[in-house]
Amino acid sequence: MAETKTKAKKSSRKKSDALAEHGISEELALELMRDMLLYRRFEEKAEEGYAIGKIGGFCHLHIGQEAGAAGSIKPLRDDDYVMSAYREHTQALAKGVHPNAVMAELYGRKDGSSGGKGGSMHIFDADCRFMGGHGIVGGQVPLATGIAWKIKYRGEETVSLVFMGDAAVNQGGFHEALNMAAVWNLPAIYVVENNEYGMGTAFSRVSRTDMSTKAVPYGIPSHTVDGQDVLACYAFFRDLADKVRHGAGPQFVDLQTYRFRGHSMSDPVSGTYRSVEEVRQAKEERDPIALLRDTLMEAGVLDQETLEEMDAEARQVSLDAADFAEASPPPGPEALYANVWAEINPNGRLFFDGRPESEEAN
Amino acid sequence: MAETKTKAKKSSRKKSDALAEHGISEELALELMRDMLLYRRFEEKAEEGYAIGKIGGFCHLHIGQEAGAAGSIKPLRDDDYVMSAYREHTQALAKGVHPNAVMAELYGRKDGSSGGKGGSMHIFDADCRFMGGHGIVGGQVPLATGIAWKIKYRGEETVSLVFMGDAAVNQGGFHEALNMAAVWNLPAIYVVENNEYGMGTAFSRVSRTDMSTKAVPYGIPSHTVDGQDVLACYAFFRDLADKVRHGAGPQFVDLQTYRFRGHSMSDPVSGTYRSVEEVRQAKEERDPIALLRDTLMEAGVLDQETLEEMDAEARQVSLDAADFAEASPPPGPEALYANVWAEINPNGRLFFDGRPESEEAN
Amino acid sequence: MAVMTYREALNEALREEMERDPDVFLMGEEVAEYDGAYKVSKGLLEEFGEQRIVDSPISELGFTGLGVGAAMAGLRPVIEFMTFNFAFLAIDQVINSAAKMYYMSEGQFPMPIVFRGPTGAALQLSAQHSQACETYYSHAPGCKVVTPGTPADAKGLLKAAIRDNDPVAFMEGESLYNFKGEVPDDDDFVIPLGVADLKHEGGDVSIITHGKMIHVALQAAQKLEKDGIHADVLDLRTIRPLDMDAIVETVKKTNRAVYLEEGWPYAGTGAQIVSMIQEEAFDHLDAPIIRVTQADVPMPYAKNLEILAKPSANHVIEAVNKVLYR
Amino acid sequence: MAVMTYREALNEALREEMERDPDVFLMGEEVAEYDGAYKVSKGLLEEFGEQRIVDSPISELGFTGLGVGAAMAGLRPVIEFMTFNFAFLAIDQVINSAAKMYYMSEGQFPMPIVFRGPTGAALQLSAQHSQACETYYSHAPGCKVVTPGTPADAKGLLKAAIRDNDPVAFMEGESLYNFKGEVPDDDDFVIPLGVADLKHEGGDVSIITHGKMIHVALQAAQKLEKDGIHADVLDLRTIRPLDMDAIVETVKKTNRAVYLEEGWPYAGTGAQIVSMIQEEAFDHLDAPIIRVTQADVPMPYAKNLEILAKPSANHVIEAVNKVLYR
Ligand SMILES: Cc1ncc(C[n+]2csc(CCOP(=O)(O)OP(=O)(O)O)c2C)c(N)n1
Ligand SMILES: Cc1ncc(C[n+]2csc(CCOP(=O)(O)OP(=O)(O)O)c2C)c(N)n1
Ligand SMILES: [Mg+2]
Ligand SMILES: [Mg+2]
Repeated sequence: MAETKTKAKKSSRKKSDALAEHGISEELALELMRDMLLYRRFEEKAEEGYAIGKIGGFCHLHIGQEAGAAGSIKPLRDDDYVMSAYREHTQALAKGVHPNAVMAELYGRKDGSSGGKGGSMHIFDADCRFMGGHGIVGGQVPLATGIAWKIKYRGEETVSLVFMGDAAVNQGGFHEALNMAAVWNLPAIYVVENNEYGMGTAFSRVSRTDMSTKAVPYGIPSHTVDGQDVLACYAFFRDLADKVRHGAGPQFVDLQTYRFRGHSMSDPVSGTYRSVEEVRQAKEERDPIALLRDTLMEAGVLDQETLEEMDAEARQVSLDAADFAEASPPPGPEALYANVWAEINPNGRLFFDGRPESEEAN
Repeated sequence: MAETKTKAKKSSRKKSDALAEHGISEELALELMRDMLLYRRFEEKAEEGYAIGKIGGFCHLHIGQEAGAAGSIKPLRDDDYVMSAYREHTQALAKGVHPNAVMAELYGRKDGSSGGKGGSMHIFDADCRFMGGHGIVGGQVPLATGIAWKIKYRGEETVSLVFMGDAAVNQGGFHEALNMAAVWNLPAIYVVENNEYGMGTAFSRVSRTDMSTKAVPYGIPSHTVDGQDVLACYAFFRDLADKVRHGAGPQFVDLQTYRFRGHSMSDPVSGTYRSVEEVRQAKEERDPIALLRDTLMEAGVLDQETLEEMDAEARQVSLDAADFAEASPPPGPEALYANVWAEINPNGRLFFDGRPESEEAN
Repeated sequence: MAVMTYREALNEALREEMERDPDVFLMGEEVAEYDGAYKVSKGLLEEFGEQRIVDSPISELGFTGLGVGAAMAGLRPVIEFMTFNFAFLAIDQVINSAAKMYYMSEGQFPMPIVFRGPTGAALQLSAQHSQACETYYSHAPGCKVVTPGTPADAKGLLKAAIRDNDPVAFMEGESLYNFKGEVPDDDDFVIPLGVADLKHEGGDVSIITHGKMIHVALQAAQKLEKDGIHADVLDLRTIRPLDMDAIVETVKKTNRAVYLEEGWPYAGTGAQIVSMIQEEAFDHLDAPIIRVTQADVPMPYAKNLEILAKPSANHVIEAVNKVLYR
Repeated sequence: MAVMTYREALNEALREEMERDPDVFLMGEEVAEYDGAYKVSKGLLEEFGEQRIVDSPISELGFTGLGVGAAMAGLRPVIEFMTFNFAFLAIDQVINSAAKMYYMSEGQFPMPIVFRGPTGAALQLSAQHSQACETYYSHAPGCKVVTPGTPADAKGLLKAAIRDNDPVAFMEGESLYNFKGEVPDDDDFVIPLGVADLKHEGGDVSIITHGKMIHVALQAAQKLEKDGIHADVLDLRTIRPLDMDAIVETVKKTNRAVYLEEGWPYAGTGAQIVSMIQEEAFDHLDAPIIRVTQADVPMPYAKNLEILAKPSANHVIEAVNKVLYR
């Protein structure tokens, strides 16, 4: 089985060689910096929105995990598909969904990417081929496999990339999906954002083995990638997507990362399940933005001033998104009964609550 | 991972050494012969019963796979638990359920092991710790894991052995269960009766890898056993059960076998999915009863006359079982509403069909 | 009109819709090489190849989810459950993904997918293989439920279901597959969802039903005729959408109704229909509506018990006598 | 009487039953180290240890099946679903294994297991996290369904459910966990399954309901009082077994009824109850029974839409006015 596992190259000894090693231009590197700053500031803005009651329900932030989003989605083509679970705001941004549309969705407004009906866990954008935003742990894995099925069915040269958390690999649907992807050689990339915990449960408490074993029964190649190193991620996914779109078949990626916030807004950052010290250390040593900053500064590609400009821009975009969301109206009452059914059959009743509004929609 | 996989020793070069090699006495070997003959004749009787309309529904025969039942269950203790899917008649016999009770169940009679309510797919016997008889492919795997949980919970020294077909490993529940068994180090033995086909689908068409990879993600030791060689099976399971009852944790066994009949009584023995020739060859080369006969005869432990006596006895027991079943009355109409609920709460209605009988049961 | 079996009618519907639209494909256990566990897909592998007629592993949750994902991406999957009994493993993907996708994405992802296979009891398959599953699918908005009882309905409704842009649970009857009937020749013969069919006319009492129970109802109606009682037998055909107009019409005519269904009573289809009739035709009812259902027990194996458990024409007649206060 | 929250009442019930019977254990996601996603199991790990308070992987089908198997072997598992929304993944083991085991084995394997967790909507959790799941469990014979609305009911009924020898789906309300109420001190305080509770007396109309909707019903009843309308508010507490006597009694008294439930209408609990009332108290009805339910749509996220979607006291009052022909 050894040959089915590869380790993405670690950023090399000298930081200044990293760009060359990964075949990443200075421009691209700066763009990745800009992207990650935006994700960070955007999520902080969402955090604020939640604190002041503009955002409700569950809200799962991606802070600390930004390199995984930028590094895996940015190398994809526009017509590639990306799907995720409920910690997906930044992934939507990476796939091109407008920050305004994402923030308005979090606010539950008409101009949100799902018209305010989906919320934080259900960001969708058909045009960007961002396929959600799903709330049942593991539920997206068969769905993304179906998208890969369609790609093969139509003979297209795109890929279906799907994110899941480390806890999702204990769901049966994950196994069923990977098996089918292998049997039919589908162009699917399964990415575990392995942040070491599912809510308050350390992965080692719910698995005897490490992540790299999980695709073995399907004969799917398994890759381990440092999810805090955006350059390594980018290079890895660029090459992987290229192979997959040319017939290499399904791939499994253990993207090793760490979550800097609580599981959702209602959970503490640390607690009985992980220590304050553990989180502090991770923030200090594994912050993907700080890591890229250091690399780029050492390489002379970035200076403090430019960084601050970029950061100011990221904050501005996030602020604008919040203002946009605030200005967007809530969905009108008629939205309640809209889009339950794609096809209202002319005969026969479809709504049964006996409320007058629903009778109109029917 | 290599160390987690073992191959059960193949019967040795000289057949006459087989008993010594496996530490099996002549008496025991003859008993295994008797058992397998009974399973064969019993299933043939069931086949007859089905042909003449005494048995209805689905009826899945175990013919060709007898060594797996005798070789894995006979070495167990009475207080060990055995659970299976729907191809379980002979396994029930092996665990001590009386042939009369099994046949009466197939006939749908009052004296059946489930009072005629379960039928072929749902043989249960609490006293014998034969835990069914389950019809949802893979559904028994979590259940048997729960039995192993109880063993550990109570600190008992028994094991929970569960059979499944090769197709069942593609069910998510299989994976979820094995993971939990590993995490909690449960005394469970997972036995795949790998007869190469799930209905009309060859295993190789629904899996890219071979069976021995399927428990790798859980760190569960995987064993491959020749399921047509009852002596090898017996020795293997004897030793394995011993280890498991003393804390070795869950085990996965690929028991390689072949089904001589159609998937169920309504399916052809061969067809588009496997050739007449393939079946003929398997019957010729891989019949567990013929294989044991040859070994024992060569070793001078069995002669033709004894064999014929044993076979006559097996036929007689099966015939008696059919007679017993025939003589047993169908369940009375009052049985319809009996045992839906273990506890009829004194207040409140539990039956809602408005039929007078159900009101009485309530 | 050609005479054909229910099985052949389904097969024709599949073939015609697959010819019509290259995005339609069929996936499920044993549907290809084996021609389907109940031979509904006979010959289709040969005609359409293995990309469009696909044998799946036994992974109900997985291949259902795969179908839903393929529908999100623009295909029109037909997912076969060998029987709906096994679909409990997959229901999360039907309810939480398929039925809600269009709504939570504010209309971005229509869900043109059909889940089909037999529901309810065949002969002596006992508890885990004999369950009528309508309630599990009709309860959730976003999922349509179709239950054809005759070859013509099977064909016309399956074609409509495949063309529909919402998820449809298309529930067949194992015991119907060999049932023969006339089917219009027109290869564009489509029966719109949501139109009930009055399969027997009478004015004294309304027997309302769906799925394979239509045959039990017709049997009862024939026996009742001999007794001078003329029953309307209304076959709903699709239970979501529901042809409430047809229901109210027959009840207004007869003022007495019996609901017959194969499944269990508690929160079954009958409960819904009865509840609606009393809401919408209260003043027209001369007697309480009575439901005839399976005995409220898991299905037993023994032949005699199974017969007792299933709803029969005699049960219907009893109920009719009751609502007629005879 | 002590005043405590619904959460504390459940916690006490668990603690007392675990002390009473060493075969009772609790398994689910985050129930141990994390004290439960909603803190229902707070402190229990410390008291009972990790063999009896067990954090499971996210494997709903697997750990549900594990519980059912443990029950077959004689333990009395309490399986926590973080919410019943996630239990769709596990429903095969509830319906096909737990609910049918006793019957198919002809009484050899009782199934003393409780599946518990919140059902229905909390606040803005949107479509996949806001579903009232009663229908999926009450439909099948072999499974009991309990829906407590107050701290006292939560405690007394959970104790009864754990002691019961049948599988029980015990459905809580996330929005109730902080709700406070009086609970008897007696640590053998058990409320038998199948006994409804008349939580407000009046003679003009019957508002029948279950689960967290009891509070909406009581709100409506209070408002109606000001209008001079006196409502019976009957809390079913357990919907299977069902206290039909209490239902018929209140309807005979008032002759008018409204059924209020949190879930969707089609084949919901209300459909069942309405259908039974018209069967069993037809002559006592002066008006059709009206159901008040969630809007028949998946739950939307936006705050304003969610409020519109949920059944409210005003919806109940409207319905009451309708059955009173006001
Ligand atoms: C089927 C299901 N079970 C439980 C939950 C509740 N839940 C939401 S997220 C979560 C933890 C998932 O952890 P992981 O997969 O590691 O992803 P992460 O949150 O770390 O990104 C749980 C238990 C759910 N949404 N769906
Ligand atoms: C969940 C589920 N899906 C489908 C079926 C129908 N079915 C019954 S047996 C079977 C094949 C199983 O094959 P395998 O696991 O290899 O066992 P074998 O019959 O060979 O002993 C199928 C598809 C079922 N009973 N349950
Ligand atoms: Mg995680
Ligand atoms: Mg097999």
